[in-house]
Amino acid sequence: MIHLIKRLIPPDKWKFPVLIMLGIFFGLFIYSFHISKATSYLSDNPETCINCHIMVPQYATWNHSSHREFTSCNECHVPHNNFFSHYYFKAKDGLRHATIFTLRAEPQVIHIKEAGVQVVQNNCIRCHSNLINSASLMVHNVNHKTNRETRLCWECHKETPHGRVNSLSSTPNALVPLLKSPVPQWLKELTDK
Amino acid sequence: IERRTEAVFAYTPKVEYTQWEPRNEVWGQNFPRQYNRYMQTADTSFASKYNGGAMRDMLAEDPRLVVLWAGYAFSKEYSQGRGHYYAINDIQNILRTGAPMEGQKSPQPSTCWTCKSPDVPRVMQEVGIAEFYKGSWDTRGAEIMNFIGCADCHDAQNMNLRITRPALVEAYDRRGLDINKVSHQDMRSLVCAQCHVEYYFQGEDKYLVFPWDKGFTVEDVEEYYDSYTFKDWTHAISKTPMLKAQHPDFEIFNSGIHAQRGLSCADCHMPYMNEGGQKFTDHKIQSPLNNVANTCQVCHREETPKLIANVYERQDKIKQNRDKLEELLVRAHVEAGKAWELGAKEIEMQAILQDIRHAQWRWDFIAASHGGSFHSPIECSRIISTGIDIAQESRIKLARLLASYGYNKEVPYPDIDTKEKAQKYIGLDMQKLNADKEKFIKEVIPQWKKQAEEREKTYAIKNL
Amino acid sequence: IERRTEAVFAYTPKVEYTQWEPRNEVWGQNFPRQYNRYMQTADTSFASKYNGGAMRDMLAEDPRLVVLWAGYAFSKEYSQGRGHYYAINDIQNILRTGAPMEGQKSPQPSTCWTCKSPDVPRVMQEVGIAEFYKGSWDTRGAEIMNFIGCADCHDAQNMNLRITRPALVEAYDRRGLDINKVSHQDMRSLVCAQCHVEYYFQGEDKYLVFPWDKGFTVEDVEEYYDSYTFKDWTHAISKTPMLKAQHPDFEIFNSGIHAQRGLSCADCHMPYMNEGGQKFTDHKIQSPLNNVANTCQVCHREETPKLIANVYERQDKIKQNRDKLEELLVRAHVEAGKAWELGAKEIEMQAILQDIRHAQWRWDFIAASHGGSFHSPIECSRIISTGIDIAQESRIKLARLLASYGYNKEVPYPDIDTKEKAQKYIGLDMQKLNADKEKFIKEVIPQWKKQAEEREKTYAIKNL
Ligand code: HEC
Ligand code: HEC
Ligand code: HEC
Ligand code: HEC
Ligand code: HEC
Ligand code: HEC
Ligand code: HEC
Ligand code: HEC
Ligand code: HEC
Ligand code: HEC
Ligand code: HEC
Ligand code: HEC
Ligand code: HEC
Ligand code: HEC
Ligand SMILES: [Ca+2]
Ligand SMILES: [Ca+2]
Repeated sequence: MIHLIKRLIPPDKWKFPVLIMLGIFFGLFIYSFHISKATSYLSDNPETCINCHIMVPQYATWNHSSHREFTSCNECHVPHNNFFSHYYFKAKDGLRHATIFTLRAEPQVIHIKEAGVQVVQNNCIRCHSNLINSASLMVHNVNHKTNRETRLCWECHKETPHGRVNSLSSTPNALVPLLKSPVPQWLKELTDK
Repeated sequence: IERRTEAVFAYTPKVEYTQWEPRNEVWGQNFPRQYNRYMQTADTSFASKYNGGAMRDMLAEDPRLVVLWAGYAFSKEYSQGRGHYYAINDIQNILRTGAPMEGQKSPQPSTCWTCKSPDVPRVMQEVGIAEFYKGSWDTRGAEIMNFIGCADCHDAQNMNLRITRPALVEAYDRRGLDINKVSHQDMRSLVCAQCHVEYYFQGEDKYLVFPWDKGFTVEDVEEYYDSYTFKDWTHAISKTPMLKAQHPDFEIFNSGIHAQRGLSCADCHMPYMNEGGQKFTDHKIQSPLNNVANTCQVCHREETPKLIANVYERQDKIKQNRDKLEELLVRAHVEAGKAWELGAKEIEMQAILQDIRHAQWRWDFIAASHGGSFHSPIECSRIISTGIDIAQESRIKLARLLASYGYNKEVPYPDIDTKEKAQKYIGLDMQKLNADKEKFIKEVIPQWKKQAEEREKTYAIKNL
Repeated sequence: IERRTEAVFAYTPKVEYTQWEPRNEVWGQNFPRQYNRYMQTADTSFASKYNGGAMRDMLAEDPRLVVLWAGYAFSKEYSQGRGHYYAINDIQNILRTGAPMEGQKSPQPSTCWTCKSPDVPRVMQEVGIAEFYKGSWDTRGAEIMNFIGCADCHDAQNMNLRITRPALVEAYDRRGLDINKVSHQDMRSLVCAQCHVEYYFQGEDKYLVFPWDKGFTVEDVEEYYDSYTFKDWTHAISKTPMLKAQHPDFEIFNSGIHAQRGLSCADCHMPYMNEGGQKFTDHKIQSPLNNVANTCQVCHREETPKLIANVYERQDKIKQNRDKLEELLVRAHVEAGKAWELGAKEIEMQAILQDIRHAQWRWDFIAASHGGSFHSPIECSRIISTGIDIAQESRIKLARLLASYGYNKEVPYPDIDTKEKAQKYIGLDMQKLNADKEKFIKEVIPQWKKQAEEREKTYAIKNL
């Protein structure tokens, strides 16, 4: 272990530049962490999802759906089976979204990925299992549960909760609480020139 | 306050019964929600523009049918199907099965029972499949008494969906498919495909066969029948070796967009419903137009009247040309009749009759599928177009042939604007048919019922 | 890093120009994103099964068309339309407009320019509507030089969508509708309805009229033309007073499910796109099959190949019967020709020719609408069915008539399996037509271009 750390410590004459570099990297990291409001992603507040306006159509449609009262984005889009998969999935997804967003590579029409489909499906079931499964038939028939749960809920409940039309521009004039810019006014004024 | 507990306590099996228990009311004791809704198929109060649970006399609504089916039992009586509740009543009462009594046999075979009752798999278990089909329809009159029900679609052990009709399994086999390996979603259509399909009776012993060996399209099935030179009957006027199409709803449905998007019959005809905090399958099998909210609107956000209008628009557009084709077929039969009358020879008529056969087959494929015009409007419309072309082709040939026999003008269209006129035109003695049937219903049916009651008393049921 | 500002629209106009500025590149300086995409309509690399931006010689793909249009300019040359970029090139190069030079006039009227260029509203402003349509096509050859563009659909002041073609406004007026009171979503189709519609030239002065007074269906428009005893031309073989249908895409689209669900043309042919965070309308107007991800998939979750297969399936099913109808029409024309040859009288032919007129009208309505088979498959299929019926009806009458003149057998089908054979069959001298056209393109077009360049130099543009 110590050996390992030793090997990582640069030779003396490099120490100063490396320190400077590390400082710069660390600063940049803090800066982008701040500017992208990454801290907020640890929470379940739907408004954090529209940190980046790309998610506005989904926010707007959710916000007009009956699920608004009970269900945040993460209630559906992040696993709830245990603490670890909850945060692992969140981080994995969040980082990919952020990367694609920063690279401006987002498609016009975003589709949910296979992994996400399973997560959402499981969450529908998590909340509604009492309704969709009959306890009696489960006693009776080992297939009852899988029969009821393997078909995607939104094959039928097509409009739950995002509606049918799906495009970055599908809710052009939606009034959503776009977060305030984290860049201080003075900095903007300086850089605007 | 918390109604979830309802679910847990709702189920206490009340009875235990055998795998082939035919009586719905017995199963119903264990599954009252499904049973109560299933019994609602008795409801005849809903009529849509062309379908619904009401009784509709199709020959009265459209007397041309009588002429198209001249020489065949359908020209005597034909109604638009209604709820499963009536399956036994209707087959007993229809003139097509005749009045088998006083030593007379029914003109129909036992095979006719196949799609009418859970007594069918019961008896098949006992006597064997081929044996079941044999003999005339009255042979098993006392055996088949319960209308279509739970045992037709469910495994008594675990309520899984199951296939109880050999014809479907055999048709799958011949296509090299294993019906035990289909998905659950497929089963939600396949239980219906046991009955809502085109069929024919093969050979002397009237073995029930689904003609799918070459495929499911109207052309595939036509080719299948042609390769056998099979015919259902010979037309009384034109002497055409005819094919009768029967309710190919499953086949046509599969060519439509809803099937392509993965829907099954149950999605629209047996939607989920919600009662007491339980989502269960609505067993009131009926026209979805009587329940748009739980069927269409689960997927489509439009208003009920708009969705119904969508259905009617499709049905109307297909009906327009189907009606036209019907008229052309009446003309073709009558013109062919005229040609025979003038002394036309077999060899001169051959190509003409083949055209008439094919054209009416295409017409019937669509006319017999009561849901088809909605299930797959583009395919239905395509088929009707080909039918019109072929019907007219036969009439062009007939015009030339008639001219060669010195008759070079339009053959008059018969006066058939009511069912009565049409039946008279083809020479049916309706009075006798009706009188006989009435007597049969009064005298024979009650005996059959009594025998059935006696038998059913012996079935083993354990109250739990 | 911060992309929030992207949500705010950044617009700094670079130039100021007048309301009728015809040059796209001038507008393009202010709206480079739309302009750059619009110029992409020059792309001819995409061909779908039946459409796409590629050049397709329809007469070569289907030589029967030559016979159906015998005696009419379309039998000389007809291509499937391609990108807006080519509107001027194509109308200049097509044999239909002839080779007007050395004192010769074009066989077509000036009206032909109407849907090809933003120079049209410019000149109409100057000379008046009726005046614009007058005279032969070459009259305005030097005036009309810019392909379809911004000024055709947009108000220069505010970029609002606007209607620039009087024929559409007048058609609305005659139906008692005010085109200024439609919704924005309607405008996203109506700008296209200026051109992608059935039309005809009224009277001696070839005034452009959309025949919608009695309605939009094929039957309504037929009735409209019949009530005028209007004809586009007389068929060279059958002497039928014919109707030519031209691209009724707007009319047919409106009868389909997508229109009923509120879609507009722009939803599929000009979807939104994002570039650098800016949302804008994709001005590369083209087949949506070249851009399924941004069109269909906005509403449908299926994979691209599946959606494309859905389109092809509809097109195939309609094409099957349209092809059949085409063959029947060739036969009808040829059989009618035979009847004339044998001495048939005007009065004997009247009903027959009326049938041929109606049947080909229905065929053409579908054939000319390149998107119709997808836009409204059920309606297209319905129309083809009626066309087949009527075509065959004419042939039944012809069979009787021919028999009465002693010709009682099939009239041989002509050998027309290539465009060349078909054009020879109807007696076209293609060599001369092509040679003349080539000369015209080499000698006259450059002069027109030069005049246009000179004129455009005088247009007022202010750089900002
Ligand atoms: C940094 C900007 C940004 C934020 C914040 C963001 N997203 Fe996304 N999201 C994107 C982009 C970009 C895509 C498209 C990715 C792709 O198509 O591969 C996307 C795609 C998705 C998808 C569909 C693709 C998949 O992975 O299945 C889901 C679901 C989703 N986001 C949910 C959320 C939720 C829930 C939140 C809030 C917790 C959120 N997003 C916050 C940018 C973001
Ligand atoms: C009730 C459950 C539920 C909630 C709450 C929910 N979603 Fe979704 N989300 C879904 C489902 C289901 C889909 C898949 C839709 C489809 O494929 O048709 C989906 C898909 C998406 C997609 C992919 C694009 C698409 O439409 O396929 C994004 C992005 C997304 N959701 C973001 C969000 C955001 C952001 C929130 C909160 C503002 C949110 N979701 C709340 C169920 C939910
Ligand atoms: C966190 C719990 C939760 C999750 C996850 C959830 N729901 Fe719900 N859902 C609810 C509650 C609570 C209601 C009742 C809302 C009301 O009555 O307004 C509801 C109502 C509904 C309804 C009836 C009302 C309507 O909008 O049509 C449907 C259908 C439904 N949910 C389907 C789904 C589907 C499909 C999913 C997964 C994509 C899902 N739910 C995920 C809690 C949840
Ligand atoms: C085959 C189609 C279908 C599928 C798949 C399906 N549902 Fe449903 N669902 C229905 C129908 C039909 C209803 C009854 C509609 C009504 O009562 O308005 C319903 C009702 C509901 C309701 C109650 C709505 C109410 O207001 O009473 C909830 C919640 C629900 N479904 C959740 C789910 C969930 C979760 C899944 C996935 C496991 C699912 N559904 C899968 C068809 C479906
Ligand atoms: C997408 C919905 C949908 C699906 C799935 C569907 N149908 Fe239908 N069906 C309809 C509609 C709508 C009608 C027309 C009802 C009317 O006219 O009243 C209909 C009519 C019928 C009828 C005539 C009903 C009557 O009232 O007499 C039968 C029988 C039928 N369908 C059988 C089937 C079978 C078998 C399947 C599966 C192979 C199936 N349907 C799948 C919607 C559907
Ligand atoms: C055992 C044969 C059999 C099976 C299995 C069967 N049907 Fe039927 N069905 C019939 C017969 C027979 C009738 C006509 C009864 C009559 O008119 O007397 C009928 C009638 C109907 C009708 C018309 C009802 C009305 O109100 O007019 C519909 C709809 C229907 N069936 C749908 C289905 C569906 C969906 C399934 C599968 C879930 C199914 N059927 C399974 C034999 C069957
Ligand atoms: C393969 C299954 C099958 C067979 C075999 C069968 N039927 Fe049916 N039958 C049906 C179905 C399905 C319907 C409902 C048709 C509809 O959609 O209206 C029906 C409807 C009926 C009806 C009520 C409607 C009417 O036509 O008046 C009668 C009566 C009937 N059948 C008698 C018979 C007779 C007689 C035979 C033998 C010649 C027979 N069935 C053979 C499946 C079958
Ligand atoms: C024509 C076919 C048919 C008949 C007859 C029929 N069922 Fe069903 N049944 C189905 C289908 C299809 C389902 C849905 C299975 C699924 O989706 O898992 C079903 C589901 C069920 C279920 C499972 C719980 C639920 O509601 O989804 C029970 C219990 C049931 N039926 C009981 C009965 C009883 C009792 C009868 C007789 C009164 C009966 N069924 C008659 C086709 C039928
Ligand atoms: C389980 C979902 C579901 C149900 C239930 C359903 N549909 Fe559909 N419907 C679809 C899908 C999926 C499509 C194909 C278009 C698409 O991909 O959105 C479609 C297409 C259609 C179309 C256009 C196709 C055509 O023929 O032009 C009509 C009209 C329609 N449905 C009406 C109905 C009606 C009426 C009902 C009830 C009888 C119904 N649907 C029930 C899912 C459904
Ligand atoms: C729902 C989507 C949709 C809408 C809305 C729509 N179209 Fe289309 N259109 C298509 C498709 C798909 C095709 C077939 C393309 C192919 O075959 O390559 C097509 C083909 C066309 C073509 C021939 C294209 C070519 O490549 O040559 C024209 C012209 C056209 N449409 C015009 C219109 C007009 C005008 C409207 C409005 C009145 C309209 N469309 C509305 C989907 C649409
Ligand atoms: C001023 C007349 C005019 C207007 C306005 C117009 N078009 Fe066109 N369009 C044409 C002509 C002419 C062509 C054929 C050009 C050629 O082939 O040279 C064409 C070709 C097309 C094609 C075929 C492109 C290809 O790749 O094959 C499509 C698709 C199309 N138009 C759609 C539209 C839509 C959508 C609108 C409205 C948003 C519209 N057009 C407005 C005249 C017009
Ligand atoms: C009302 C508008 C309108 C008028 C008037 C009009 N066109 Fe067109 N033209 C169009 C449209 C729209 C298309 C594209 C058709 C398609 O979908 O392929 C087109 C396509 C064309 C094409 C390219 C495809 C082909 O046919 O080879 C030529 C050349 C053409 N027109 C010439 C003419 C001539 C010559 C006239 C006068 C007889 C004329 N146009 C009158 C709207 C019009
Ligand atoms: C055939 C018709 C047509 C032509 C030609 C046309 N446009 Fe458009 N344009 C549209 C339509 C439709 C929209 C969408 C309007 C809406 O939805 O608000 C649009 C929108 C726009 C917008 C608004 C922003 C946006 O992208 O939605 C601008 C700017 C624009 N066009 C510029 C141009 C320029 C520059 C040209 C010439 C190079 C041009 N247009 C040619 C039909 C046309
Ligand atoms: C803006 C939404 C939207 C767009 C874009 C769209 N559709 Fe649709 N589509 C619908 C609706 C709505 C229906 C009607 C069924 C329903 O209500 O779900 C439908 C129906 C259909 C159907 C069934 C109707 C039929 O003809 O059988 C097909 C297939 C289809 N669409 C394919 C496509 C294709 C391919 C494209 C792209 C060229 C496309 N759609 C673009 C909304 C859209
Ligand atoms: Ca019925
Ligand atoms: Ca094209």
